[in-house]
Amino acid sequence: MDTVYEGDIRYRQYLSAQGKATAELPAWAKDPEWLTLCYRNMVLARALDSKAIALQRTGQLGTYASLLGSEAVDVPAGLLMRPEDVLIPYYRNHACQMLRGMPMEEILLYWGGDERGNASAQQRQDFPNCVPIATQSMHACGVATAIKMRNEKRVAVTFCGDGATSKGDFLEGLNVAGAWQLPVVFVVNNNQWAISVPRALQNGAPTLAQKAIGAGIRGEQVDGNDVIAVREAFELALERARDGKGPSLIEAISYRLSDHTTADDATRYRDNEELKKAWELEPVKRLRTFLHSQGWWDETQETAWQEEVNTMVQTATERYLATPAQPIESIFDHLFAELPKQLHEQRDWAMVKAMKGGTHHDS
Amino acid sequence: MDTVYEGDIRYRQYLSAQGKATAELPAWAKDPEWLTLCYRNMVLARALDSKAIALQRTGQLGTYASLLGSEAVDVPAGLLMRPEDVLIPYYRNHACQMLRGMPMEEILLYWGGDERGNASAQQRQDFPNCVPIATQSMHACGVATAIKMRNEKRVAVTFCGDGATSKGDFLEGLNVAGAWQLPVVFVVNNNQWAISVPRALQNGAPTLAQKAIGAGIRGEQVDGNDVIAVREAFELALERARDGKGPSLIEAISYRLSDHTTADDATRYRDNEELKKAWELEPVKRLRTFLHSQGWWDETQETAWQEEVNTMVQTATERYLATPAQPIESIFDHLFAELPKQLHEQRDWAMVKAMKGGTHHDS
Amino acid sequence: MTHEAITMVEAVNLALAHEMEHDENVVILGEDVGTNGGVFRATAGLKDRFGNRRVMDTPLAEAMIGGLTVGMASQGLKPVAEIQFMGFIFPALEHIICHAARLRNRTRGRLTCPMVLRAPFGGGIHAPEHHSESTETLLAHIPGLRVVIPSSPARAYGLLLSAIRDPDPVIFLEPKRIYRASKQPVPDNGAALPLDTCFTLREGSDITLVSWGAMVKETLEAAEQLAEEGISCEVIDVATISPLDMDTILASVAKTGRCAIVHEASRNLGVGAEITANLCEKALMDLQAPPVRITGYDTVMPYYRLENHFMPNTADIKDAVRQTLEFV
Amino acid sequence: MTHEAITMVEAVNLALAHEMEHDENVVILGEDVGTNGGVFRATAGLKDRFGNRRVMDTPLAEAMIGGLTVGMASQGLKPVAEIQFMGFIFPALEHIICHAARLRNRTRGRLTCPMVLRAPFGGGIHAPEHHSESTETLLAHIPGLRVVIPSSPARAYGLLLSAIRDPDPVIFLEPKRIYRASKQPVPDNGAALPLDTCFTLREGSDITLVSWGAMVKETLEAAEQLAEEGISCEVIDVATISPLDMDTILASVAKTGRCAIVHEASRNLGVGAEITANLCEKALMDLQAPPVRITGYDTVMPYYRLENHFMPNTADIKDAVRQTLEFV
Ligand SMILES: Cc1ncc(C[n+]2csc(CCOP(=O)(O)OP(=O)(O)O)c2C)c(N)n1
Ligand SMILES: Cc1ncc(C[n+]2csc(CCOP(=O)(O)OP(=O)(O)O)c2C)c(N)n1
Ligand SMILES: [Mg+2]
Ligand SMILES: [Mg+2]
Repeated sequence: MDTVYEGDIRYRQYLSAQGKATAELPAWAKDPEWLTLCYRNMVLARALDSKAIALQRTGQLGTYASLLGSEAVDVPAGLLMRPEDVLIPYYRNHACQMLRGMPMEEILLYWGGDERGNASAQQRQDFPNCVPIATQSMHACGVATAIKMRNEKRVAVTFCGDGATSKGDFLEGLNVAGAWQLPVVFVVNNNQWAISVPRALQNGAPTLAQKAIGAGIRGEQVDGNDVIAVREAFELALERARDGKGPSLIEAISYRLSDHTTADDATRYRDNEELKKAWELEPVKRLRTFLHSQGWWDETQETAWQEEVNTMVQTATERYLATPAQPIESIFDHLFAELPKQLHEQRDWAMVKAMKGGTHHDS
Repeated sequence: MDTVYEGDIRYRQYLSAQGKATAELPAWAKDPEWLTLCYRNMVLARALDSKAIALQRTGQLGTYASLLGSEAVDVPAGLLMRPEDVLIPYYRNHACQMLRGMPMEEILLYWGGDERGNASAQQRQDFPNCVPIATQSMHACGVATAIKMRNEKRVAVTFCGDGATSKGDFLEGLNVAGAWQLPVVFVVNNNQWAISVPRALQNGAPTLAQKAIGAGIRGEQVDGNDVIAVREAFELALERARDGKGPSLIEAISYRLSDHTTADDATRYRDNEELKKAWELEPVKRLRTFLHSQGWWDETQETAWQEEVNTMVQTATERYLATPAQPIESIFDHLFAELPKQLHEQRDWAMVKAMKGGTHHDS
Repeated sequence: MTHEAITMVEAVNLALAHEMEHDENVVILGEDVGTNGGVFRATAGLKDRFGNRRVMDTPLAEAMIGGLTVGMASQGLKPVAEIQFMGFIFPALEHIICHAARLRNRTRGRLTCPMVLRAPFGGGIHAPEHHSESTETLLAHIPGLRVVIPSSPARAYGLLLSAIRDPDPVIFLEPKRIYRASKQPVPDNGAALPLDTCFTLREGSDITLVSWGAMVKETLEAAEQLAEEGISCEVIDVATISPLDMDTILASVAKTGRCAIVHEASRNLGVGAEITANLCEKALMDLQAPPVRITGYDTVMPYYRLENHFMPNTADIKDAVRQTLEFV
Repeated sequence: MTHEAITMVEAVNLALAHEMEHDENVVILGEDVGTNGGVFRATAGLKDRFGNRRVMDTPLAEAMIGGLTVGMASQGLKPVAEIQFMGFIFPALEHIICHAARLRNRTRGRLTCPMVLRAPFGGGIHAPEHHSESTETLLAHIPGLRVVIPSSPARAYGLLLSAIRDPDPVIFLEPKRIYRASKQPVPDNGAALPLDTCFTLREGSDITLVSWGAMVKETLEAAEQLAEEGISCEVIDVATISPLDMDTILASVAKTGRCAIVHEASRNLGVGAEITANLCEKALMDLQAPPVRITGYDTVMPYYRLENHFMPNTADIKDAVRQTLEFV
């Protein structure tokens, strides 16, 4: 029998759980600048995350999906993408969104149940959070098709979870990306759980990255708690896409340190021992240890930055909380470019009902 | 970088286009019985196919999907599956259906626009033809789930085309088959075209079989014009599934020698040279040459069998043409186990309209 | 047998357990239905009790859930699949519409599809996007399906039993806003409720109020409050929205001469349209006033900060009823 | 500029070519739309003329077609996607409903989705299973979409131009039974037809006949034949079934007092239900007889040998009109 295909999947790691180099570091990692920037943003993202959870617990925010444990997947992407690239996120990419220019108060506004969280000009052409699992993968391919058709040097970057890799949209997306050699990067944030369903129940293969093989595209696995590995993998994928060399799939192995969302209780299905072990691998401490060991960061800087971060998050929170609700007619006014005549009456009713004395006043 | 996965895809072939052995033949192929049986059925299938096309051309059959060129994919499967196995076909598996017990007149009845073509007891639990592309892949997984749950030694066998491998259903099916290690065999009849879209536009990988890799299941490629290769691959896959060793994907490389269906005109998009070359690879002649070379088949047998086949097909055709249409109320009577009261009135109207003098009489 | 008061989601759980206990062909599949017991706990405890062969956590793929269910049902299992939220049902529609609803018809009864597809739906719990829509029309329009929506713990129990026992596919939509809104004693006696009839929850003479699902709560409240104003409302819970039992509604309107239909779904082509059309066709002479629909708007369900504006409330129903009664 | 008489499918092709010529952002994608020119030849010649960057044969995956289209539209392209037959639209519904219809609303106008999704639909050509259904309700019910159905070559041309130019998603359903049923001169002048109004095709005083798509043919025929019996029918082609222009229909019924609605789709929750409901709510006092719906049955569309029984015909329409006129 002839061999008509051979392939493999590699795993990339530079920093051990203890923050020690496990391989020769890339040249850029010998410079403190990028790594400390990365670290600062990981800390900021985590602070925003804690605040969001606190707001949810006190009834000031809706169901919220924590990013705890995916800081090292998100932040490098946010730092490396160019403004003209397009982010097509899932619902756990707040850090990347923030780095792409989305003000923190808008991130909160979104999770506070308000469409204006998707509306700011700073978001440029980035897609809003995507709730229907894996559908964003295909939007990314559509964006990449437009980019390719126009011969632009831009990249569509899309994220999803490990669970999402089971859904047709993700797989159809990989397939068309391969068939058309689209300038798109798929990042799977494999945080090991899809709500209560562990990675092993999603798929029978040893890696998720090998789903790239069937689509004829590049796939690799990286330690998703190691920002150096993530940057290397991501930069390569971005460059290739930008140079017309086709799509890539990056499986970043992280761990969901939080509940799935604030509506979930992971203790119902997840072993505490596993969680404890995962905390030993977590990305923020790992990077801090490395920075300390290089002499690029110290306790004073840490304390100062923590304070600064708290102020930033507090300011954003205040702005968020001070944002009045949209008027009811907003639900009509963005449905179409121009409101069809058929809806004028409904819009009028809605406004009357929302007025003082109306049946929906203050509801 | 560590290698975390390695895999390959092999291609299986025993008979060259000239009907000569290209590898050591399996033991069973040294015996004439199975191969001549296989040949006879391939000839029969092709005769039925020609008749169906003729019926369509003369307005006696609806749009029909020819099996020309996939005889060697279908017939071994039909011969090797056991009665208790379940066939979940697509719309180009008439030969397999016939071998599973479906009378030829029912095959014609189906393509003649009559649901009774799916109804005979001989079809046991086999699924009817599936028109929505790739959806059958998932039904096969459902059937296999039931089989596995009950610890039965049965196999779900499903077919689809090369185009179908792009659709989420196929890919989600592979994925769950791998995750649950289901007793299912996926056969891709890669006849190189999905209507007018060539294989190369569907997918960027060198083989379709490697889609198995992402699902963590066995995948292989076979020469789909070579019944020996197809039987070997298929038998292995069936046995493994029956023994609880999990699913397989077989990509059988054939060629669609016909138009896509009788509603299609392939000359609009397909090069005649390519078609000519494909005829040189075709499975029936290849097997006949081999049988001749072994002294297992001669011109006299051929002529006698052709005659017999024509009679069988003619008899089936007559039965088909003599089948009166179903009464109109049949469209109500199989909708639910019991007709809901809400539909009685509509059923009555329909019957009145179909009566002499009614608005739909003889329509 | 429990006579304790239980919530609707507990009633769903009770009915599932009852049928699994009595029919080994009943199996459950879906996302997070196993160890987690469903994100709303509808399947809580069932995996422990019946094992992971009969309570299956699936990979995350709704088309696959739909397709697997059809395949399983064709083998004589009675799969009860959960779609985590109705907003995620769309990928499964091809299997529901092209296969589940047609397998019996397509094979003239040789193969059948005795399955239930459960999905929580509707607004009012301040949920993320796509978790609050009411798109029951998309299923109710499809011939070959039964679409059932309970409005109380007891009806959830009895209707779900029927749905599971039914030899054909049933879509069972659970109004999650009232999953835990009230408790009711529900004897676990295996007594099913019929899928071919509306339930008259309150008799009245001035107007017929027709509703289903979560809005039955507001509808009953409105009826109660209007009674204090001397307005006598008959309240009908449609329950099985397709095939639709118009007989009960027509009989009621023949008596009251007026009708208000309340649903959370958008107005345009909501099930209220079919009911109103039927009234117009079959009861034109009975109608003393145009029927009125009290519904969601023909807009996207707003993200949750404004969702209560979208959903009709008790005051809306009362207003509409009063206006209808003023019509001469 | 051609003044030759052309068929509806040629008119579709003409409109596509016109917009591609005038707006480089207009691109076409779908299965077999390239070299093959579409299985019905709607895109014939376009790949040769505009190149395979603008006319793209996609892999076989409808969810992907839906999703790609949304992504492309968000970048300011104006993709016109073809779903080969409406019976295969279901996998694309998640993208249509959850994304195309909502992108503008979700981002408060930051991103928009100016796309067209074309699909041939309806019965009557003796096609295989799933090639003959009329499930326009599933799309018409969704807020944020326009759903347009032409009934003649000229309207196909003018409405498709509008659909492509529209800044929001439009579902353009093409009744394939009349793709080649008749010819009409269609000047290729780029003149669009409005998407917010019904078209009154024939004036009359005794009854209003409302229809769309392929059934407009039978409806006009019935009107013609009834005229010989002295019955004067007004005939309205709805064309854009959502958002629905009831004004035109109400004005007509105010005049005629009677209404018959003809559609091929199943009756239950067909668009006829919404029209009838509106008549009941807004024209109760105008109605001299109950409106009547002449529709497909609430069954699965039968496989083709019986399909003509399912589809209303001219005689059915005439019978229903006569009965309505007899009502007193
Ligand atoms: C189509 C669809 N089905 C189901 C859901 C409900 N749901 C939300 S998140 C989630 C799990 C996703 O897991 P994964 O892809 O691993 O991402 P993670 O949340 O772990 O980052 C599910 C089932 C959904 N949002 N969309
Ligand atoms: C979901 C769906 N989309 C589109 C079609 C129309 N269609 C029928 S066959 C076909 C091509 C299938 O090609 P392939 O899978 O290679 O199978 P083949 O017919 O070549 O054997 C298409 C697009 C369909 N039947 N179902
Ligand atoms: Mg996950
Ligand atoms: Mg093919």
